[in-house]
Amino acid sequence: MEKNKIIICPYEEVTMADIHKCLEMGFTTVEDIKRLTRVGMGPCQGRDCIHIVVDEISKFNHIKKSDIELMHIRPNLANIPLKALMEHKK
Amino acid sequence: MRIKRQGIFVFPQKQINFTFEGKNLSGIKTDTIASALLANGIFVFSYSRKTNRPQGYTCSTDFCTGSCLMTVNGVNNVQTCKTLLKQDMKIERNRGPKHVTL
Amino acid sequence: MLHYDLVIIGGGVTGLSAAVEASNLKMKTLLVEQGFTLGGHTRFFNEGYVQSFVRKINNNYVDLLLNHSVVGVYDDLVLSISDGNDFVKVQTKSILVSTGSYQKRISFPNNDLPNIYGYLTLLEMIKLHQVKPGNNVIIVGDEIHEMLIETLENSDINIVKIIDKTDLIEAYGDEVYQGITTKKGNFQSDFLIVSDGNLPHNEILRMLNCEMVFDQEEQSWFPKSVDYMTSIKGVFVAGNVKSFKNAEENVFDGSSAVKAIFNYLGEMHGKK
Amino acid sequence: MKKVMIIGAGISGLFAAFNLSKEKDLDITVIDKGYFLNGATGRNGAGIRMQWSSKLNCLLSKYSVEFFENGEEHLKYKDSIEFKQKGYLLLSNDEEEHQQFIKNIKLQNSLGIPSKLLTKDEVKKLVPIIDETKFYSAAFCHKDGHLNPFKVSEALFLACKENGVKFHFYEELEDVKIQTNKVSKVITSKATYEVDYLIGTAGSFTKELGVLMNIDIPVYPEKHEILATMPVSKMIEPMIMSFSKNFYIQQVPHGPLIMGEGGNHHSTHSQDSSIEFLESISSKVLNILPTLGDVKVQRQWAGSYDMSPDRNPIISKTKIENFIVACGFSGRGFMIAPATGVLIRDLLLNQESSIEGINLEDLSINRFEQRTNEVELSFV
Repeated sequence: MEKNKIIICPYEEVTMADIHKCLEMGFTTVEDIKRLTRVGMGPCQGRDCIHIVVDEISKFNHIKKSDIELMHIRPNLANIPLKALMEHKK
Repeated sequence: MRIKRQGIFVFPQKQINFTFEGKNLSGIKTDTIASALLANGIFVFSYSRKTNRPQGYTCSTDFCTGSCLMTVNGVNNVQTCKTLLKQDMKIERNRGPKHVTL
Repeated sequence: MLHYDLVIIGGGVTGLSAAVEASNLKMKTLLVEQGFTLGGHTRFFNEGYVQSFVRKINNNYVDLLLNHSVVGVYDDLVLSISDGNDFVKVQTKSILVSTGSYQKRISFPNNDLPNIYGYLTLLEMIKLHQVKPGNNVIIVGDEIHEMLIETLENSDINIVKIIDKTDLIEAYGDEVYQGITTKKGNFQSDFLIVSDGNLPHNEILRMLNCEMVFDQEEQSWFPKSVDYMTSIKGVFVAGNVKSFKNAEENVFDGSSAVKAIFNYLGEMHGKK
Repeated sequence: MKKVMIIGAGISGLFAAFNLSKEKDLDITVIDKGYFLNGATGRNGAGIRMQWSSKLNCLLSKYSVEFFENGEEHLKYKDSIEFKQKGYLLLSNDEEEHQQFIKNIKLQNSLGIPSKLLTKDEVKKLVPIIDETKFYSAAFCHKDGHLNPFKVSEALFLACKENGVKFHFYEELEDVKIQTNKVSKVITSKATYEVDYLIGTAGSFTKELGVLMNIDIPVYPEKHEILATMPVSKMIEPMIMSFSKNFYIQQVPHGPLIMGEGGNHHSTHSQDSSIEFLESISSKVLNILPTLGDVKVQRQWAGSYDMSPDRNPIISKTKIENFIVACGFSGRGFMIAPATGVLIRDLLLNQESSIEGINLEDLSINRFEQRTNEVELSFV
């Protein structure tokens, strides 16, 4: 299967090949893989992709999904223009 | 492509004209930009930044995955799934990387 | 900054029944819904049911923000809300997270091709916008809702094939999706639907650092809660984001959660 | 084999491990209490600048810029660390700040750093979208820039692994055993290690590490916030920064604008974002770059500076003979890390500083008792 054509995150263009590269480097958590691949850094915050990353971590390392921690979610969950934020201050 | 018959609903059919990449097209009152484009058979909404892969309409439920972002009346990165279609809108794909023009 | 007793996040049937209960209890409430219309997934199947709740919401007590999302949650339950253009700042005494669930994406080569849709995306197109991407479809996934099949049939969309997830090898197409390669051969269709069940929409809860527990059966994370309150004080949860159930159960959940919130706010007030 | 344990796998710990791993007979283990880059390294703006007010910082950053210029080669990294030298544009707000710029540039030029004052016309040419009425004067150094903190860290991680360094994540230091004024054992949440050297590169948490050994390490955290926008077309080449207005903004290669603001002076390890930051930074930025109003904020986050009393780094031996600390970077731990790594090696090998012009005494933890150092003035 062509791993570089399986798109995990269409926004940051992270592929299954990128995820597997991290796993092969020895990283075992969602937060690690997020920082190394940018998966989950797009506007959707991993809504569409993190469950796939969790599956792969689980399969690769033979660990239970229940033992894998999800990543922390940061604001914002949708995009706000700078001018709206500024006007609010006024 | 529009659905012809659909249960008990009666649909408003007021036509809204807009352009996509210079082409004259039309939608209906209940359309978002995204649904009007799909109805007109336009499926490629953007191209990915790094590898230029075509991207279509995917998410629908907010939490933008970025693929439906387009340039509307000169403003880039507009979420076409969350924006209602208006008369005479000028809609284009984002040029190159997703960007804003200033 | 706006002030509320309760902010309900998500206007599906859970959030709607919560808003009705909040109306009855005369709580100053804000209902935030990301879509253009109320009713969440239920509106695709049973619009009448949705409207029966909408009618009972008392506008004297409940403000409604459509097409808006809660985008940030900060200290002391300050929320930022936006439609992508504006910015609304809200301070609330309690939050009810009733964000429901969303379709699961699956991974296969070229899964990003245009004209591959999640089943909810497609239902939204058909039911809310009367749009269909083509006349024939292949469906892939492990959870295929009867209502999806019925909707496709009513829309004159021919189901070419239903494919098991494990048989799928890849999708192919030049610019847009054209067909799939499977272990049982190649098949073509105008578009592809992925229907592999749902995941809870738990991002707000995780932003709030609510304690989450993995559910073996659903293979996903749900918040710990006691009488609808999560591990974070003042943050309550109801509906599918709490645990997967049917619409009637979610309706019960929504109104029960608001009763719990009413008691909580009363206790808080008593303490002052 | 001498056993070296490094506490903290951020950029300073990585550079320490990288430099030591090139020495013979050292068995190096790096532990970190969380995921890779959980601390300041994974949260910083990753600007690299040489325009400082003190000689010490100028020299440390100059050394590091030269390292990063050939970073891929030094680290044998196949990818790019994305070091873009498009300069730092510093804006002054009044005559007093302007005079300080002149003083700084004189010092910087004497050390071979090519900074200079720019006229408003030159600034406008460099950043066409800037409102030139909103600042007093500007200084610029074209060799400054920024890089990708994740790529650099990955490159270091891979280079260290190649050289035999062991990494343990999610392993927390719990105690140390001291014998005859030396650390002999390190007890973590997972194991006990015998050590010949202990190196503390744990950012603002290094203070807590010192407590275990009765050493007062005078560092404290200061929360800083950053936001990133959606990617936009190229519109700002240099990093733009104002010390007096307390903000910076830059555009990273794949398009997003990154902007940040100074600390709120509450000493806290908190990494919670605030809504006030969004409001405050947007008005500061739009004041000077008024056409950015439609750019959308995508994400915000917070992290800690590890502050020292004179805003200068502590890279030093301690009263425990085999314990070396490197912390108190006060917001420039990332940009001077190549120098930090070399100086830690020098301390461990008991040799003089191998960076020209740097006296290890100036970085010593003892300086706070003996004399007052020159306080760094150029910071956000």
